[in-house]
Amino acid sequence: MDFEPKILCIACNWCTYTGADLAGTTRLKYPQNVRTVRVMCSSRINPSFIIRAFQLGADGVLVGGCHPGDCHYGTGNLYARRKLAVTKKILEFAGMNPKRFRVEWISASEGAKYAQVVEEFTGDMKALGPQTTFKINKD
Amino acid sequence: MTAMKTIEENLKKEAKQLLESGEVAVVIAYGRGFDENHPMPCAITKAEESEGLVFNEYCTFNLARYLPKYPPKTKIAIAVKAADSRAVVQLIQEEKVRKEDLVLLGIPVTGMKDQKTGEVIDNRTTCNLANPVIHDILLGEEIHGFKGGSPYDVLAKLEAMSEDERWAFWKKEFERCTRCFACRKACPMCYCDPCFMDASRPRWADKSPTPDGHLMYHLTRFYHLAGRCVDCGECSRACPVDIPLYLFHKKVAKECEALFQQSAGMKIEDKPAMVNYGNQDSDEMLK
Amino acid sequence: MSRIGVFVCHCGLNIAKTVRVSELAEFARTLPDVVVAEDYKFMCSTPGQELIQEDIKKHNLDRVIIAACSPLMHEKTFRKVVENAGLNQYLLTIVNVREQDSWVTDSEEVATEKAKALINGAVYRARLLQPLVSRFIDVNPDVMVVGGGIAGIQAALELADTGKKVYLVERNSTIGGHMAQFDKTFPTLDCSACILTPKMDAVLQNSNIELLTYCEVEEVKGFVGNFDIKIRQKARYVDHDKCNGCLACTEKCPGRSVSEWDEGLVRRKAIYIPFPQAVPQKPVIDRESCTFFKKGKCRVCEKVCEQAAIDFEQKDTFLDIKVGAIILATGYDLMDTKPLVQYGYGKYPGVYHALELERLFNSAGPTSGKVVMRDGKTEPQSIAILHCIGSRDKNNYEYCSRVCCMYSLKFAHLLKEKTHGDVYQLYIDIRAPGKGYEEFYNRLVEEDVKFIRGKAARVTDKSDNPDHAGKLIVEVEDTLTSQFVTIPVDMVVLSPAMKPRHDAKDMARLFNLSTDKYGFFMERHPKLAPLSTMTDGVFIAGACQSPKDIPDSVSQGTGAAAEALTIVVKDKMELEAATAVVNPAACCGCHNCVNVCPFGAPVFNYEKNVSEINEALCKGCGLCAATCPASAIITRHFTNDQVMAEMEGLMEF
Amino acid sequence: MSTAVTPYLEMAQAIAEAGGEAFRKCYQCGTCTGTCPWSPVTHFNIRKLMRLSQLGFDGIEDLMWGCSTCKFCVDRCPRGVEIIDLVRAVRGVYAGGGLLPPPLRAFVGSLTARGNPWSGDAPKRNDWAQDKYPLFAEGKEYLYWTCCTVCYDPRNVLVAKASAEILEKSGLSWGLPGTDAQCCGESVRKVGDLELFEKLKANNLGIINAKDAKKIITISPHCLATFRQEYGVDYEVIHFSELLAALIKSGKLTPKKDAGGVKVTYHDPCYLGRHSGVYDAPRDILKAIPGVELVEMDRVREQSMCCGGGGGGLWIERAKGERLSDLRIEEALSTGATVLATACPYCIAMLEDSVRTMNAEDKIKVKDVTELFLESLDG
Repeated sequence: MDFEPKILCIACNWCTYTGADLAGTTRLKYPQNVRTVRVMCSSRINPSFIIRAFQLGADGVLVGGCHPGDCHYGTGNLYARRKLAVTKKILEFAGMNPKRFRVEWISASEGAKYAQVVEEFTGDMKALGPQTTFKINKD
Repeated sequence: MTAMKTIEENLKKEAKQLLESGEVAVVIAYGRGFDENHPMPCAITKAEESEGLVFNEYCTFNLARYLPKYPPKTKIAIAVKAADSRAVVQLIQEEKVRKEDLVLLGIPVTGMKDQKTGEVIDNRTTCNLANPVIHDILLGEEIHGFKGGSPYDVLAKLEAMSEDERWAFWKKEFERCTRCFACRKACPMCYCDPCFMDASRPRWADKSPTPDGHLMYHLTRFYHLAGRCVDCGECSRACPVDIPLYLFHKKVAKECEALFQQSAGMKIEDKPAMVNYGNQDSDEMLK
Repeated sequence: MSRIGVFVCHCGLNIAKTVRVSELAEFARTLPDVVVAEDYKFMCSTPGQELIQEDIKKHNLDRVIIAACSPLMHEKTFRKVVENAGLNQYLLTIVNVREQDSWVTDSEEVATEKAKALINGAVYRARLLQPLVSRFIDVNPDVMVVGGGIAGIQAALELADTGKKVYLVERNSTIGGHMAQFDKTFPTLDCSACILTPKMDAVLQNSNIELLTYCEVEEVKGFVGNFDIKIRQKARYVDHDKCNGCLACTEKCPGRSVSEWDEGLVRRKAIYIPFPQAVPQKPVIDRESCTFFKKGKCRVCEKVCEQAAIDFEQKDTFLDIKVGAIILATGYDLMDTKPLVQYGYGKYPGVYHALELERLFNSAGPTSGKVVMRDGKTEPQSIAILHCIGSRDKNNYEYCSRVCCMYSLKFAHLLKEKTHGDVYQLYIDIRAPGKGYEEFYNRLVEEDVKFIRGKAARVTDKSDNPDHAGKLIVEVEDTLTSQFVTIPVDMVVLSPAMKPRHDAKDMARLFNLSTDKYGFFMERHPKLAPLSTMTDGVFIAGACQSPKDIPDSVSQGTGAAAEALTIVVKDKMELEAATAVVNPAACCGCHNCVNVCPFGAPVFNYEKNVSEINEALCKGCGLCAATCPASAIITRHFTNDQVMAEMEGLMEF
Repeated sequence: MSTAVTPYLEMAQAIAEAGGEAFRKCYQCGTCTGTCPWSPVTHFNIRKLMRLSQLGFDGIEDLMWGCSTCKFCVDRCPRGVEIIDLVRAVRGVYAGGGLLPPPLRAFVGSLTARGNPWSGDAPKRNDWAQDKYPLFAEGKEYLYWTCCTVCYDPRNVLVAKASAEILEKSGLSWGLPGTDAQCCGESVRKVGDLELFEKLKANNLGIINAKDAKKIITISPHCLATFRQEYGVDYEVIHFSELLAALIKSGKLTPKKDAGGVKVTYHDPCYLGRHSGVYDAPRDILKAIPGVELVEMDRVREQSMCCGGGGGGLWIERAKGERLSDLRIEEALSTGATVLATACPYCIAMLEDSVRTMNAEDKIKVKDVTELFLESLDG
């Protein structure tokens, strides 16, 4: 059987989550490997969440927020951008394939972009195979 | 470079004078430990205690870590080598201390020795500066012409590795961790009390020393020090199992400098990079 | 141990067509702590709601999970449902199995498996949810309006009419704003003064309005419902309590300065009122041009004042007020056209800008309403009106200033009426989208105004043609015939861009607003919340948001009044419940939260050496919590635990 | 027969792809045409060219050679359209079909065959120097890049000589390129022949790189703008006037001989001014000469009037009344000046021509600032 990656998406309430809803409303089809956690703002994302997600066995982590300048809270995603950029560098240096962590700005009107990003990312994760680096072996 | 002995004399003299005049209430510097080669951090409050102060090549501890422990507005004089001074600058940026409460006794020095090994500390494991970036009083002459090379050369080997190789490297290193927390105790920037790792809610990781918990602890700590680590190398020297933490800190510092055009603890006017954003920030940094 | 109920909605076939709903309910029953799981055709219908409420009571549920459409759709509905059944509304979790599941795949298998993972995540999260209670704070019933132009006047009057106390703060010595400078208004050609001055007077007469002219807002503290404002009353050197407005002082005053009100076309006295209908009708002394202040001697005004109202010793004073809401109606500045050397403003006396011409038309203006050149007597025989000067221009302001087309048409009409000259309009596009605007344009076309479609390129006084001697030559391409045209005229009128006030950025900082890329105040949402800002309780009206004409400014003034009223009409205000809170025992005093919060909610308590969050300002975004190294900040409803538990649940399947 | 036309979008697309996509931004306000120096004298209409290109309509061929790339319209355009790029693109698209006007054929032919537009023999490129001046060699500070025009055009050869003489007197370490130097390619680029431009560029870059020149002086503003903006390498390029102004300022060269109260007016070359932002250096030189009174014309600096020589205009014959240089001479005469100074070989050629055809040789002389300066230095 083909490998079906598990993808965790953390999406901000105002843009990316709404954009993902729009993808549904317009009946776009995309791979369902993605499971989404809704937070109010991409700036809520604690870098430890990302580490934790990989430990929990996520094969890829996708973070979605409003486009810089369009944050519902004004400047939240500008901080988030710095946080997540450094997070990515840390993951990479620790030995995590940086392709497994992706940040995208997807607005409430970009349902198609959401579907396309998920499709692309799922494809990338399929190609990379299972993430075993950080994953906690429960056995 | 001014002789260590002269620096020590100057330290005693200045400490005495500062305490006598009442300009400061405390002087944080070094005092005698169980022998010559093991001086200890020491804080004195009386002028006569200044005779007990010490400075020699084993005075490696970054004293800045003691600053946040004093009540706000305490007038403090503190002996600072290069990295120590950067830590002070960073603490000032973070409003943990105020510049106006401090008298910085700057010590330009190179060739410090590790108390554990007795050997000269490899300056590739530190920030590789000779002079304090800020001082009020200099205890020795500024050093000119000291050439250390880039503080990040030492990363080349790890950077050249594949991700899997790097993971194998760190996995092996972190496995030895005993969660003794000497690293965060030695760190001048780790002033959280309690540390996130000690919290019961949320429980970020196993309290028992499991490899998963080690990973969560160290990676999160590296993140918490992003844009703040002054590269003094204290964590690695403190580590009883010799995990080369400095390598990771250096890598994060290097990336932060490239991303945010700012080095930790260099300018009092800077805002810490991770609680700031800039007009030049772009999505390139997420690539 | 929680007692969780899971309710799976079919949404007709919307969900049930792809998700095997009964299998999903079956699955939910196997999860720890789930005591009941049911599926139903429409959970949002009355029977569906009743089913949930009955189960809550029957099974003594303390957590409810509803797998249905997006939470953005019906979360509010279902919150009411559980609340009415006696459960705290924050103990509800919505699982999105429609927009992000059944609608985005055709595979039953895939959709059902994903739904299971989502429900598992929700169960993990639900266990850790905490009941949250909304809190209420007292609301100050008063409102401050900043800016006494037409938008601000309108807002103040509307609010005062509802019985609310209004502070109207104006930095000039009179209210009225730009509208008071105009002679006629488009497209109806009403006399501007005739419709404005009664309103200005009404402001003065209304006992609910405290008019604070010659004042500036110095400091803004607090938050929606409870703003503390410090206002600077600039020294007038005239005691307005004593002054009876006889204006004898202004007649005798020897000091002179250019009249700002008349756009520098004439001079005014050093003690002055800007124009005859000014409100209040009491003068101020301009320090810069006052002979006494300059030379230490004079005091003529003091001598003639029977009320002994002149007070050279007067100092700026400060006034502290408390209000529940704020309306900013600070207006616009006209662009300075001097840097556009090709149009010769400031070089050729025959070149005027729009506000200068407005003053020439105005019967209370420097020429008593006669349109004459700067010599005060020559009537222009030909006039060219140049549109889009600095507007729609990447080199200056990219936006359309929106009112220039219409006032330029108005100019043309008035010039036709008041002179015998030929009038040319040099335009790119005529933008006349308001009520009665297109009709006005048509009327002007019939009034024999010469329309040339092309943006003026240059104004010069040099020409080879001896017939053009003494004239200004306007060079333009008539783009309709592709011909290069030179038009000899006496007067050139520039219609410059409306731009943000020169100090708009300072104002934005003062009130914690953002500005758009030009410097206009940013509205919360361009369509759905055009008068609100990102700062709760601060509203904007008129041209401070973007260029606007009078009808739009008035509408916005009224609208902003209504917006402000929604806050101050209530005694108490509900605060967001899902806010952040600091655990002081864990706070490390790093100031990170204070540094990053866009709303200024965290404040550092230097006594206790910890941060504290003002929940009235907190919007619950969670930025502070993610920035706190000590995990000392708890974002209610999105705590670290809750988010990580949900992740764990999701990743199990 | 129907007179209806249909948009020819393939043509519009071809123009866009050739580098003219900026036309999409145009909202047809006419600022460009109103600003265009040609508007009062010809039927060239840049806005119309843009419009025709937007929809691919016929008529482009009739308009496209009118532009002298003076950049006035670009600076004024409220939409920020890079209009010159469009001109270049339409010329490229059409000239690719063999539609070059005859005078330009000779010019392009000479460039192709000899590497200069003046049908000059390549080996004779440095004949003007009569072996008096050094050739550039590695280690020298400045490479003095002489324009083909100052090498071959008899009038402009005087400028070459004057400038070289000044360099000799300055004591700087400098040298001329060898006879393998070719035209910078500016004009042919604007005429739309990108292929030939790239060939010339490759040749010249080869020379510069081989000799490791780090600082280049150009006498032609056209070379200046091309080196700076199109060659894309990291050496310093300055115009002769900038160097000379700096030498005067630092006291290395001091003009002594009094010019005797001569009124001089200065014409801003488009490629030195609007294209390169150099307005003050030539004026500083003139002001430094004792006995020179600088009087300004109406249209100067950013608003300067084009001589008509750019964008291939130098090689296009125009009827009397259609020459911008004639208008410029009239404007210069109206200031009462007896010398019209400028700092571009093309401007000199165009203006000198007008002075002759207008029989104004007695009233006004056209001079390069270097010539004027050298006269005052010889004293």
